[in-house]
Amino acid sequence: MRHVAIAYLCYNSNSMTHNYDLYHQMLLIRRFEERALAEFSAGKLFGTTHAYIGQEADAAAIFEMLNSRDIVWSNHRCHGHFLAYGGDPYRLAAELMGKATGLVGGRGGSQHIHWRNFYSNGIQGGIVPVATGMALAQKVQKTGGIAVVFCGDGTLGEGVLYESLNISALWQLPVLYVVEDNRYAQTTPVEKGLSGSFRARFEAFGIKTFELESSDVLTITPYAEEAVQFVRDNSRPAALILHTYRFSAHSKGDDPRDRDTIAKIRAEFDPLTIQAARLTTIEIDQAESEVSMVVDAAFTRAHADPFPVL
Amino acid sequence: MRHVAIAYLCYNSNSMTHNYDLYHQMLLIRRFEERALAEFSAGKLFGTTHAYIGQEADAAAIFEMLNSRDIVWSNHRCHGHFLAYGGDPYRLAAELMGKATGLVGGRGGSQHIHWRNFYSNGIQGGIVPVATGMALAQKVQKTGGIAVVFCGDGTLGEGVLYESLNISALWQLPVLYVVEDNRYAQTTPVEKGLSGSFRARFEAFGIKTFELESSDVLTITPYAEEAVQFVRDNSRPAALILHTYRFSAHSKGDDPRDRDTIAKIRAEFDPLTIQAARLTTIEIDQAESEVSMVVDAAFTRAHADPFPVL
Amino acid sequence: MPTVLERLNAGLQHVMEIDERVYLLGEDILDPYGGAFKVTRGLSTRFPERVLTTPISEAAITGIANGLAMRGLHPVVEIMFGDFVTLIADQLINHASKFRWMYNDQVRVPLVVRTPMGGRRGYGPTHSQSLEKLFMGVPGLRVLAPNSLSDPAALLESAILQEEGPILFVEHKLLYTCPVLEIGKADLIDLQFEKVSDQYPAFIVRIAGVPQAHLTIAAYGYNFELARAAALKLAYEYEIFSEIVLFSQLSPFEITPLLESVNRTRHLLMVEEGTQTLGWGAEIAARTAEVVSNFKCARAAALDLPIANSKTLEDMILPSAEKIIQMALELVK
Amino acid sequence: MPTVLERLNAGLQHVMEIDERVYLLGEDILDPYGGAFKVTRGLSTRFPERVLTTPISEAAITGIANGLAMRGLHPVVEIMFGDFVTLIADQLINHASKFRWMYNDQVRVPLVVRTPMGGRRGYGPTHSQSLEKLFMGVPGLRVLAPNSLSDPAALLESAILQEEGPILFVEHKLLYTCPVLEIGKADLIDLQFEKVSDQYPAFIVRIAGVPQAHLTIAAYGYNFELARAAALKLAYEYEIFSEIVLFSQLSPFEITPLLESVNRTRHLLMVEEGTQTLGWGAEIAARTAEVVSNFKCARAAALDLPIANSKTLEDMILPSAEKIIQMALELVK
Ligand SMILES: Cc1ncc(C[n+]2csc(CCOP(=O)(O)OP(=O)(O)O)c2C)c(N)n1
Ligand SMILES: Cc1ncc(C[n+]2csc(CCOP(=O)(O)OP(=O)(O)O)c2C)c(N)n1
Ligand SMILES: [Mg+2]
Ligand SMILES: [Mg+2]
Repeated sequence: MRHVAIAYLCYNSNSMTHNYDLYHQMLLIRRFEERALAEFSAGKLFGTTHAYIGQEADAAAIFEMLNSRDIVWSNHRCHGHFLAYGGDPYRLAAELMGKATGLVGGRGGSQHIHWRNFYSNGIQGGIVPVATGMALAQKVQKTGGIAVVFCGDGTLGEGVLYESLNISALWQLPVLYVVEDNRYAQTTPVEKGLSGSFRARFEAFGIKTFELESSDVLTITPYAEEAVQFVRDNSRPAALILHTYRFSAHSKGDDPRDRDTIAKIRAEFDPLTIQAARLTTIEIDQAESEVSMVVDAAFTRAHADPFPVL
Repeated sequence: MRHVAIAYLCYNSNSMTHNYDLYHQMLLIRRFEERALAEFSAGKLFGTTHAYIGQEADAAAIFEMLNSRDIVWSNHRCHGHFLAYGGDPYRLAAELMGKATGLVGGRGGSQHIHWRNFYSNGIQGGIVPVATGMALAQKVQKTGGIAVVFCGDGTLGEGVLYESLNISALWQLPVLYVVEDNRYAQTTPVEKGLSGSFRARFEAFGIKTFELESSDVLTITPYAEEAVQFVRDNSRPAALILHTYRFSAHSKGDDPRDRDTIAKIRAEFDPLTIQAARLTTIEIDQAESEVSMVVDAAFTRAHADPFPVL
Repeated sequence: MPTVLERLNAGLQHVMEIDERVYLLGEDILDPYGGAFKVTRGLSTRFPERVLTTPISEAAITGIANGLAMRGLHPVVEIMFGDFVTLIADQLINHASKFRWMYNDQVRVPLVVRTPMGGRRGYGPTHSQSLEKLFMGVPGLRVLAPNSLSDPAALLESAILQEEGPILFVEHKLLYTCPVLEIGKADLIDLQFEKVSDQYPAFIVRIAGVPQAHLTIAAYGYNFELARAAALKLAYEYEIFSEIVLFSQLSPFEITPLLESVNRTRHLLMVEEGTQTLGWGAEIAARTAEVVSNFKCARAAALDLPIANSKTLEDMILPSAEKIIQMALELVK
Repeated sequence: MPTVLERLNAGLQHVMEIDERVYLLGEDILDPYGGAFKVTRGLSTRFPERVLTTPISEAAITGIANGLAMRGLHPVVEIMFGDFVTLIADQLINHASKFRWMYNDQVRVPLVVRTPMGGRRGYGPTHSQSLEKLFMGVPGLRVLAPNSLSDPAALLESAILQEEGPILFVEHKLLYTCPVLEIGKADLIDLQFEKVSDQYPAFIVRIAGVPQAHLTIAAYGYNFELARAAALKLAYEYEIFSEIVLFSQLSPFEITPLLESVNRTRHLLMVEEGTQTLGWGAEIAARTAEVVSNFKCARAAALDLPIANSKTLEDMILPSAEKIIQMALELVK
């Protein structure tokens, strides 16, 4: 979300190309998540986390299209969305640690964060009507902003989502429903969780739907742009269905999926590898060193912060 | 439901033709509902009721296709379904009056009845997963029976319905979802309650869908037959969407709809008028006298019954 | 004397007039119908843009209102029957009520959910309950109930405009047609009133010119009507003198006035229409027992059963003035 | 010594073996994962036809199980986190719990909903609550909670096979790894146990060889671990002797053993992890106050706040052995 200018995003000043920016964005998410997982494994973090590894292209593409008036609702897997929103990795790290300096003072933790127009909550589906209501607020307040809400494939199991689709279509609300189908809900493959078709579930309510399978950020970008623009221009809901893949475990460990399959998919589907092919070695190295500095600084600083009291 | 032989259904023995039977069935519902409404107006009944007037052809057509192993879940507007199921008008009348002899001893009243494999409840949408679960029971118990659940157009607003569709399609459960679209949910016209399309909402889950607009019982019958047969033969869910019309108020009075419009629609859409055209005057008179005897006996007897105690 | 219903309607109208951030959402709330119990009648005609009739989607409506509230609007949701609050439990408990605290005090959620509760209309097991107790004690949520003694319009207006957090506003169906009482008039001539709390008024109601009370009756909402009738009869027929502590705010609530009363009377009778177990009265009893160590108490509540359709059964299941009297006699004997 | 988790798993396995009407439904309950907390591990491998992994649809799963139960099967639903019971409130309250009575005793609904509650795992505001109190007092519904003193397998088996009505079976997350206690062994050497109720056992736990207790501690589930530690410390360090009344059945429940204890001790401390207002302890206090007129009581419960993610805050919000000790000292002083 380039409209939100934030000091720590030092890379912006060094930014060379759009391709570089996108890579940098995705790499920040990747390294942040890897660090978080490593800290959990090392027993330095407590609680839980849900890594966005493999899905970075979705966030990078979508948040490019949003501006500061837009509202974003994210779910349990919110770190990637938050970082792409322009959120501060240090304050997110502090929140993961339950520190007083965290985004919400350590009260929410990994799944329950809020900063500016970005919100997340850990109840699957429940955020969908809330985001829909915020779209109504955007409309009646004539802000020009839209609301965007992220759901996983599994979350299409929750009924309140359909209630919301019905209403947003009836009332013509500027809300974009983004479905990130990473093929699994926790351990449940999409075939066991979803009958029928993703697309039809939205179209049944008269909601304009965009769908693609890719982890190439440049492939996703035009869809994201079209979807966002459709919602913004028409004050009507749309759905953007992104078929992607999750490389990491659902939360911290305990991944019952076949490792070889994951490795094989990762080999051709890793959004970072795909995007790296468009950069020079120098660019790649520079992104790596910038990002690792930012991530390391975030976690190191957060570790030193105090815990909250009531 | 011809397989359920019940003593009070004296007309069966007198039954002359299939057309006569269908008319008789629908007339029984009509006269029962009219009587109930009249008794409410006269202050003889207490509580509430939701008349099925105008929709009789749906019940008449569907229940013809069911047998005693099948399970039926109905909603607030359940009298017509219950009578077409072969239920005793006397025990229904007693239930409306809160009598000890009522279907459920006066505990449930108009909306909450149960007899044999027929159940109803007054929470919109909540019966849909319960019926779906009973379909699963039918399947694992290998009864050969199916489950049928009735919903109004407005009830497509409730999320738990979609949760159930998803699961019944995934698990291939023998459940028939019957939507009676009577164009209104209480006072809300379907245009204000539903976006998109009826049919697409079921097809989105991969559910086979049958749809028609008619109040001619003979037009509905083949659809009902096909739908029931599909569910029975394939052990898979189906939807039967029946566009119909409600001539009476939502519950007892208080109908904000335009009277002339209702009258106009009724003139060409009344299922009784349509079916009467296929009978002789003698048949019509006979049906009338049989039905009015049954209904009158039901209410008179029920009035004399005692109230329950704890 | 206007009825409670008229005052609620007037209150809604007033806040919509003075503050255009107020939005109403609910099923069948448009004119000419104006809602199943007519509380919103006339409003869609006057404020067509801000009265939104909704599909039958209690959870989503509440979630949508939640979103509106967080963006600075003042949504008021009508849930047609209080029995359906089970469908909005997740939005109230895991969303609206948590957000402010969980987001470290950075958001406000001025959401009001209004809903009619209560029986005696013969609506049967799914349309007669008093389920407000499910939401008492939910952190971050306030539960209010109007009564006939203090202006329901004022209570509702204050809930809609003066609050920063979500509110469940419980209207008893039988209260709608009750006239708002004018202190000192009519049947109130025998009663004295002490207002013991302000924004959400609590009252101590005493019978004029009788000896010191030896029974405290705690009540809210419609049950004040029953408690009042019982108190008068207890005084005049049985010479048992009581004072009623009447609450508008049910959760969280200020117990002090009640404690003071119980310290005087040593007998406490809680009256509520919800089922007895873990009802409002349980919290009252617990709060009292934590502070007062020598008192007797009892609860006049619904039996722990569904509410039957049949009037005879309903009468046996729900508390009545007669039952209150019987329990009071038992308690103070 | 097996853990509570192992016993629950064994209990499920046993009922599935002996009764083919038992079905399990829940999210992610298939092997090799075996459920988020592994209570169902191994079962889908042994009984693939009867262990049904579901979409993320808590309301529909519960409704489906409800339908199964009414047709003579014995469904057991796992709700992955107890926080999500808000989503099944309508199915439990307006459907499963009402059907038997409302249909005039003509149906049975032997449905068990199992779910883990409780905090201290750092899961934050939507994955740490103890929401069972929402369902206590719901007519027709039974609420049970295993503990480490009586075999959790037996409790669960009895809930699944001996019951005709719906049950909410509340498993505390921290209890899973607790060993099932062997009376007379290890850390229990100092304690005496009196079983005071059978099918869903209640116990009075006393410290051996100390004077007559003057404090009654009421507890259930995991909080028995805290209460036990507190009771021992209170005895050995402060010479305050208590007896713990430990419940397995939370609603409805048999209060007599507790009343007898309070009649002996005159001091009652309720321990629970849910938020204090209108929690289980409120009903205990009310029931006691209705019968015992001279006693002191207090509640050790969670503060009326959401449960923070941060461990420091969580520790301040939830009750602990230390807090129980402080409150006990305060109460009996
Ligand atoms: C109401 C609710 N049910 C269950 C869960 C537990 N849970 C958390 S994430 C998750 C899987 C979600 O799958 P999906 O929507 O595909 O998102 P993904 O994790 O794949 O990003 C589940 C079941 C929850 N948080 N909320
Ligand atoms: C959960 C729930 N919400 C609202 C209601 C109140 N209500 C009863 S019937 C009805 C309208 C139902 O409309 P529809 O589904 O079209 O059925 P119809 O009455 O037209 O047969 C409403 C809103 C209810 N009973 N349950
Ligand atoms: Mg997924
Ligand atoms: Mg309708």
